[in-house]
Amino acid sequence: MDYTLRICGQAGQGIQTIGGSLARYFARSGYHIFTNKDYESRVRGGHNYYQLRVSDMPVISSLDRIDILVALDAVSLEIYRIDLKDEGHLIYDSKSLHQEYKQDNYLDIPFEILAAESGGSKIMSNSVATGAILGLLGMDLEILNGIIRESFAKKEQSIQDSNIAAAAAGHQFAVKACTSCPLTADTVNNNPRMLISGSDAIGLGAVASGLKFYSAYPMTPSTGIMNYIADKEVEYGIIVEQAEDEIAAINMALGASYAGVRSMTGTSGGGFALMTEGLSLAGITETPIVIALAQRPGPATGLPTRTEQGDLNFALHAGHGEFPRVILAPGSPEQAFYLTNKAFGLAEKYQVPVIILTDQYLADSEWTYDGFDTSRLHNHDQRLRGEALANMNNYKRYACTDSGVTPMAVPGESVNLVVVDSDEHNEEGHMIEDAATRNLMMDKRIFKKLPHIREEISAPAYYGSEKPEIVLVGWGSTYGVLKETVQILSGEYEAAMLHFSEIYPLPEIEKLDYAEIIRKASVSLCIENNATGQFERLLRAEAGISFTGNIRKYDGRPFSADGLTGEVNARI
Amino acid sequence: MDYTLRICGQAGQGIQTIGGSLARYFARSGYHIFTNKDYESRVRGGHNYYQLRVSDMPVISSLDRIDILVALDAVSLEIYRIDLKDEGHLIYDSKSLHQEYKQDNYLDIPFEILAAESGGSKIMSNSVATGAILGLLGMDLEILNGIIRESFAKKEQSIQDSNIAAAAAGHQFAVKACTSCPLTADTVNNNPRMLISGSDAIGLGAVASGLKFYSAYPMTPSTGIMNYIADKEVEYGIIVEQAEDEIAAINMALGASYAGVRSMTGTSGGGFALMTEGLSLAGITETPIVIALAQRPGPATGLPTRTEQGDLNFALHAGHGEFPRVILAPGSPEQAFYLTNKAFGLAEKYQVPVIILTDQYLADSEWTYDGFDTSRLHNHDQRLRGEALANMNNYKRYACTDSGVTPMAVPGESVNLVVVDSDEHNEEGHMIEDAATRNLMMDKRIFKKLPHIREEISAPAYYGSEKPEIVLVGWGSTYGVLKETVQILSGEYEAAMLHFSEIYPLPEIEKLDYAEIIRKASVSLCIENNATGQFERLLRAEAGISFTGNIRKYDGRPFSADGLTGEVNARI
Amino acid sequence: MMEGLFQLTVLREKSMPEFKDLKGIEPAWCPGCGNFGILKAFKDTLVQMNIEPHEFTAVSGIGQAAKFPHYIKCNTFNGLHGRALPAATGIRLANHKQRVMIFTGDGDCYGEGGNHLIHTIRRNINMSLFVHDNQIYGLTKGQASPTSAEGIHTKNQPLGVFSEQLNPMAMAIALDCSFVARSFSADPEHLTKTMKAAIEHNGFSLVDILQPCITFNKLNTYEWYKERVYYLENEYNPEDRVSAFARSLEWGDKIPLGIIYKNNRPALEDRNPVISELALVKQQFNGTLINKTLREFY
Amino acid sequence: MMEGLFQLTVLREKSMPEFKDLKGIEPAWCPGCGNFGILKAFKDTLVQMNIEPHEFTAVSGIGQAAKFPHYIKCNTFNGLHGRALPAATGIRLANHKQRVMIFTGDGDCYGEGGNHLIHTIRRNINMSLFVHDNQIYGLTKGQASPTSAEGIHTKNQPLGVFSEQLNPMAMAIALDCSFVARSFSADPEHLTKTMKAAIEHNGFSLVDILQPCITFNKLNTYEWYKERVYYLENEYNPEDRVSAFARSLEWGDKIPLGIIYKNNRPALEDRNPVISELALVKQQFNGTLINKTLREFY
Ligand SMILES: Cc1ncc(C[n+]2csc(CCOP(=O)(O)OP(=O)(O)O)c2C)c(N)n1
Ligand SMILES: Cc1ncc(C[n+]2csc(CCOP(=O)(O)OP(=O)(O)O)c2C)c(N)n1
Ligand code: SF4
Ligand code: SF4
Ligand SMILES: [Mg+2]
Ligand SMILES: [Mg+2]
Repeated sequence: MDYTLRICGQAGQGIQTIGGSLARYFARSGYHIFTNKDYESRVRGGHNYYQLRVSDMPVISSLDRIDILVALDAVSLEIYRIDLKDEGHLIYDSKSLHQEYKQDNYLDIPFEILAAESGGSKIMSNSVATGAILGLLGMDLEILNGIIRESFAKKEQSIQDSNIAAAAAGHQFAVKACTSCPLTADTVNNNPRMLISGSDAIGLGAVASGLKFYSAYPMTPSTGIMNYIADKEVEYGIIVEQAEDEIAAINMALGASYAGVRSMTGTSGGGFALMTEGLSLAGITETPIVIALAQRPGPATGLPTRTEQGDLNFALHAGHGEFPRVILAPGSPEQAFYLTNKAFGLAEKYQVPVIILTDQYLADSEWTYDGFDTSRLHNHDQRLRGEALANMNNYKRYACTDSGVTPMAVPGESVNLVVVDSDEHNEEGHMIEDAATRNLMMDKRIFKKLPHIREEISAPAYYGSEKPEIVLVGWGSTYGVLKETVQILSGEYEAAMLHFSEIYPLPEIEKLDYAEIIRKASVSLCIENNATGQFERLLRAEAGISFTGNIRKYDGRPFSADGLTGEVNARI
Repeated sequence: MDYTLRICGQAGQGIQTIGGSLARYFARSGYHIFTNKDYESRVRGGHNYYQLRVSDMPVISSLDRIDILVALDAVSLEIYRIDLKDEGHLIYDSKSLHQEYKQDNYLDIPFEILAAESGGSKIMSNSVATGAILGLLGMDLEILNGIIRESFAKKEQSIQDSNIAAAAAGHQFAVKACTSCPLTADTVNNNPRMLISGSDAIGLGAVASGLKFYSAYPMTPSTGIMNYIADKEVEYGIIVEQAEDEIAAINMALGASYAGVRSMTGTSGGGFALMTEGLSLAGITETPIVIALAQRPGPATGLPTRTEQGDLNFALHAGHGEFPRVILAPGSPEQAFYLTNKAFGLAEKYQVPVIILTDQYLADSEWTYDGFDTSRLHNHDQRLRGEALANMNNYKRYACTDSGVTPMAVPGESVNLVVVDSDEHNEEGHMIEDAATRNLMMDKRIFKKLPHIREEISAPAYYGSEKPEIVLVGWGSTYGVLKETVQILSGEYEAAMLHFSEIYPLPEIEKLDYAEIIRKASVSLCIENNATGQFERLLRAEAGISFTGNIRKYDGRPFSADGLTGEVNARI
Repeated sequence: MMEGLFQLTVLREKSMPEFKDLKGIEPAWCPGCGNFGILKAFKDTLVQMNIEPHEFTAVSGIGQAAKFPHYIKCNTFNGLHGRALPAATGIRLANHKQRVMIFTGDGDCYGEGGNHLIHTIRRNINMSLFVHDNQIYGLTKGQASPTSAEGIHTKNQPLGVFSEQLNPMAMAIALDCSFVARSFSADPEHLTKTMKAAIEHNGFSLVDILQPCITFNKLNTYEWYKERVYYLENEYNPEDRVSAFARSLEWGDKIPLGIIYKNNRPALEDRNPVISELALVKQQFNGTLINKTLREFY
Repeated sequence: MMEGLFQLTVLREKSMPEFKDLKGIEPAWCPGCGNFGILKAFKDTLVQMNIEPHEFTAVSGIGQAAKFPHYIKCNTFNGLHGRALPAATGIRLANHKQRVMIFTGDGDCYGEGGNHLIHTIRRNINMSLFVHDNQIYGLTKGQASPTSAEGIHTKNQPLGVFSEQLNPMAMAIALDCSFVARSFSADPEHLTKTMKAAIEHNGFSLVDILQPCITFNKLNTYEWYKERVYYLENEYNPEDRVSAFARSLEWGDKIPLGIIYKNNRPALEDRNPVISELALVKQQFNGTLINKTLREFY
């Protein structure tokens, strides 16, 4: 079983409500699902969709071809009907669309009427639709009813009841109308599965790493992270500050970090641009900070609600002057969770900025899991505080050590003073002008630290044939689609995937000789959601690696497994 | 004849006055000179110097070893005396330094007393010192007197007279005291030479390119450009606006460019960081702009008055999203002049941002020339205005053309509307959401334009042996020192220099096969004023070039020809 | 070498703009949004003032408000979030014979762009700034803006807004802004009148327009505003800075609409000798001067 | 897994700071610079208030003024030009049991950093901002700053400054800043008194300090200020916002020194429940909660 459901319509019509309930329903029922969103930069209207892929087997990417299309308006129906499989079904309400369709597999379900009959208003059409879809799949409503009660928990009981009735009405109608429907859901062991998006996973990872201070300015697609963390403010003792702009956001976070707490900011490309001076400040002051950079298509405002991997080069080189940084690029919500934890660890241990590179596709996609394992988290406070600090004499913030790292004292916790400066400085943190101290500090910051940091970087994920003829290489949010594409290709070829989620510094070749794997393959493709092949360039510049070809997509849309398979086949 | 003179002392003591007069004196007398500055980030005090190299032959870099050291205070004397050649002379005033030195070659000249005796105040010590130096060199004062009159043109005649008298007194004293001095100036044909700094050359180049709008926020070492242009405001009809911050600076310049005039901004690394969002805006709106990025050592505030080539990577990749840009990096004031003109041409022709990468060393160095040739300037107005525009129907700002370039209409000059948008847009400039238009516009901006731009990029400058065993490669401000080092090395080796002043896109290999030249040399060194070898990385990433070694300097000081020769020898 | 640089313009006869000629692309605002009232009022203003589409440039940042220029026919510079004012400054200084109007949101103008507002007011360039003040971040789905009421709860301010609500009128008066007014998107007559006065004013004008966001601002609704707004009385003297300041502090039960403050500071364009005769964009570059300038380096 | 994260502090007995103990590195200011008066007054303030070097953090941007923290002994965050206030905000919110003082220049604070000033005032965090207002950009050698007098000529403003001089006092009052004062670097007694009052005030305090720059500001000299400054009379009521505004407009022949405006808005630290009991930096991270939070995703 592997069904793709798409709910499409105008923003504000309830796409998210229907899709969200279904996603939760399937996850709770024990199915593997993958969801993703496609929406315009507007609050009402336009054409948008929420897509779910449901299976009894793990699914980690989207497909282009649809089994069930739910159309909430006529324009969206026109746009997306071409993606419907021949054997697929379309659900709509001819009354609200002011339009009837003659096709056999187009099911006209009177959402609004059924909603009204269930004692509800037009708005309950969403519950009718949700019930109808489940009816089509021959699934029962029990778990859905619980979900409906939860989502209306703050409303009166009667609203919950009418929504449940509406769902039942839709279900019944569909079951009746669709006697010949070939769609049936396989049964799965019904252990509820965890359902989480990339955004939430980063937020959760931060909270689970002892984050205490988050300052940011709203910007799609990073706002989800802020919302998640804000929701946990009181429970976890976190201050979330909406800054007046991104410059303030990063400088606040650096101030808080200096004062002794784990801090973070998040933004998208345009906001990140404004943060680059602050990034450089983190560099010279050696102040830990985690920055979530959620990419969207640029330049400038670009396509604000769509996806791209177009800011890698910028993240690698942002900020004036030379200083080390770490760039992590999770490929799934699970990776996002653990890598966010790793980001805090590296930032604090090496006193460097760590950038988590995500994008709209990962931010808005939901994956299912058995669960996350908190024993895999590493939280070691690297600060100098308490007794260790109090007993210290003559503390110097930038005392030169073999590793390049000087313990960070918490200011005010002892008589030791903590002096940091954006000018080049001496061991005490005071500004200097001489060449010798400059060399000392540059060596401390760059050449001493970098080798240690690099040791911590994990090898890329390897998946597929042990002797691959075809190697697909990618980074960040394409993890799922690459892996599924390799699965598909494996029927015919010796294929493998190399996926990098820790991308700077590049992993040491000793951990896994990815250069050799790429070199040996007869077809090696670097696959990126951008126009100029930024990761490919990084591998060439830093590791002398070259590919036989590449696949690049820069229309603001993510890769799909079927689409990518076609692209790869065209290059074999 | 090849003398190095260094005037050192505290900021505010008149180092610049003495050095500046001497520089002008030598240039006007027909000598070749090269000057550079070393100063701290303070307005008074500290230790600083102004250094001149004077010769009857072209000189284009500085040397470490000094022939005449003028010390205006005791601390500076202590610091810099080690650089004095054995046969060199030091000039000081024991009274104002409160210190006497016994060495034979240390000339104690009573600057203050002689100034007072000439009817002037202490401040005229500077004229005494200037006169004394010329005395030491056996040169006469006629030209100096003219220079003194000019610099005090706004003061009373009596002040001019006393300064002239003071210079004469210093001259006389030195001639008398230094009968045994071996220093003598060779005579040259006394055609006055042009003397110009890197900063002024960029300002002049901009003015000579029809610049109409310059907005910037002060930041060392870019402020000189702004000062130069501001001085020409009325004469050339230019608006110079001091912005409230660098974000405003670039957005103002983009606004002015949109409205139809050639515009420019200038800054250093930290300010450039703040401009990166605007750079991206230039990218998507295809608005021409020239940005002078005068580098200084970072990160953050770093060493504000010193030099580094540390922002190349940042300039290459600044701004979110993907869009083309041009980066020029002049190696001399002459190159700065012509390349600034080229920057305006390319920016307007291809509607892209062009970055002129300079640094404190080039900005503050003065070179001498026979003159600049204005017939080598290219100024073609690429805008659509006047009759051509008025006769146009249905103008579309982003109409797709074969070259990717759409004529830029001046808004308001006709009924044609000019619509530009930071969102992805259609041919009319209105925001869009669809994938097809996105692809069209990305192809227009990036893939169509880049090959044309690349054709315009000149080959690197080649100098030296035709079959070099040793190749020194560099970019930007190291031009002079590389060339002189090759001259020195050429005594012993087959040596050559490859200097890149147009660095992005990289010049086509067809114009000069620099890859081959580097590959063939038994010693190839990439020489950069930074820690991580940014240009070396660019050559590797874009052209697969590798070197046998490199020389990098990141202590905030420039290379000197004698210093660099030593470094190269250590690698042979 | 400099031939052809900067040709002169060909003039055509003026035609009268009509409302229907001003229609831009289809608005992507929510049905019922307060922005529609502003759109209509501005078109009326253009018609009444007889300003043709090509005779002005509309500049905006990013946000719901900032989409405005696309919805009318005009020269458009739709720039970056928060950065409309500096772009407008450059546009106007390059060509001060062209009108420049700026359309921004409260977040755009008072949040991200606050610094530019301060200094643009100080420069006093003759442009009109219209702030669609819905007291919320609309486009990014409902975060607090600088003018949001203290205490309101949003997704990322679950503990309520702690910052004091910004009073843009008071701030503008403190900065001696040469024209400071407030209007209401649901009062088309007043809004059109105010827009006209702002555009006619010689100097920088700021019009803060109360604009209901029906989707995200559940506090400051049409009704909420309607119950509170009133017109400044006829006798009111907007030229007294201190009493204007006192009046600008009124907010809550009563919210004054009208021109709260104005003065006669000369506009920058009238002071800079570089453009005293000709707009910058019309000035020919005189390349022959360069050889003279070169002599200064000898 | 979370052991050892965030240990508690060990306290020691308080000792009395003496003036000589507060000496930092050698100042790089010009001899005679007005900054020296501020340095002395601030050290006096610390001694009088019995604040030890480790008991506060001095935050600054970039400029001559911003070098200040290096010249006293203290915890120091010398950040970016214009960005002292957000850094200070982060520092104070992370540890509101520690005093935070900010030292910036007029360019730093009112120019590059203007937006942060607006919004830091709105947040009303209990910190003191001292602006060394020399009405010029000192460190970068004499360009006009936002408080430079209209009409002055500089190297990059050869036609004279066209923008109206910023009045930081009026602006702060318009933003309802909870403490607004002006003092003079050459009046150590008044300055020390004002600094103390600012530090003692529970809320955000702004002290604009007239500070002669003897090298680049040839207009606003010691004499120029001395001829004009006067103390606000004893009866003056700084809590009346409108009359404070009127008084803040005084500049030219007479320049008032003293606390021009103050109010009793509660400080942010006193309102955010997250830090109502313990400073953020002292709060232990409770890792055991996470498993419960994970359940929310099922
Ligand atoms: C640098 C940057 N930061 C953030 C954003 C995201 N963003 C777009 S519009 C907006 C706020 C819009 O609020 P407002 O200006 O009040 O306009 P409204 O939508 O309410 O009309 C934000 C935060 C952006 N585009 N650029
Ligand atoms: C982003 C950035 N822009 C510009 C500068 C250069 N800069 C350093 S200090 C300064 C102005 C200083 O003026 P002010 O704040 O008044 O301080 P003062 O030196 O007068 O005390 C400037 C423009 C910088 N360091 N960073
Ligand atoms: S979200 Fe609010 S401001 Fe935006 S279009 Fe909808 S109603 Fe208008
Ligand atoms: S330049 Fe002015 S402000 Fe700076 S130290 Fe000198 S006198 Fe003081
Ligand atoms: Mg708004
Ligand atoms: Mg100043």
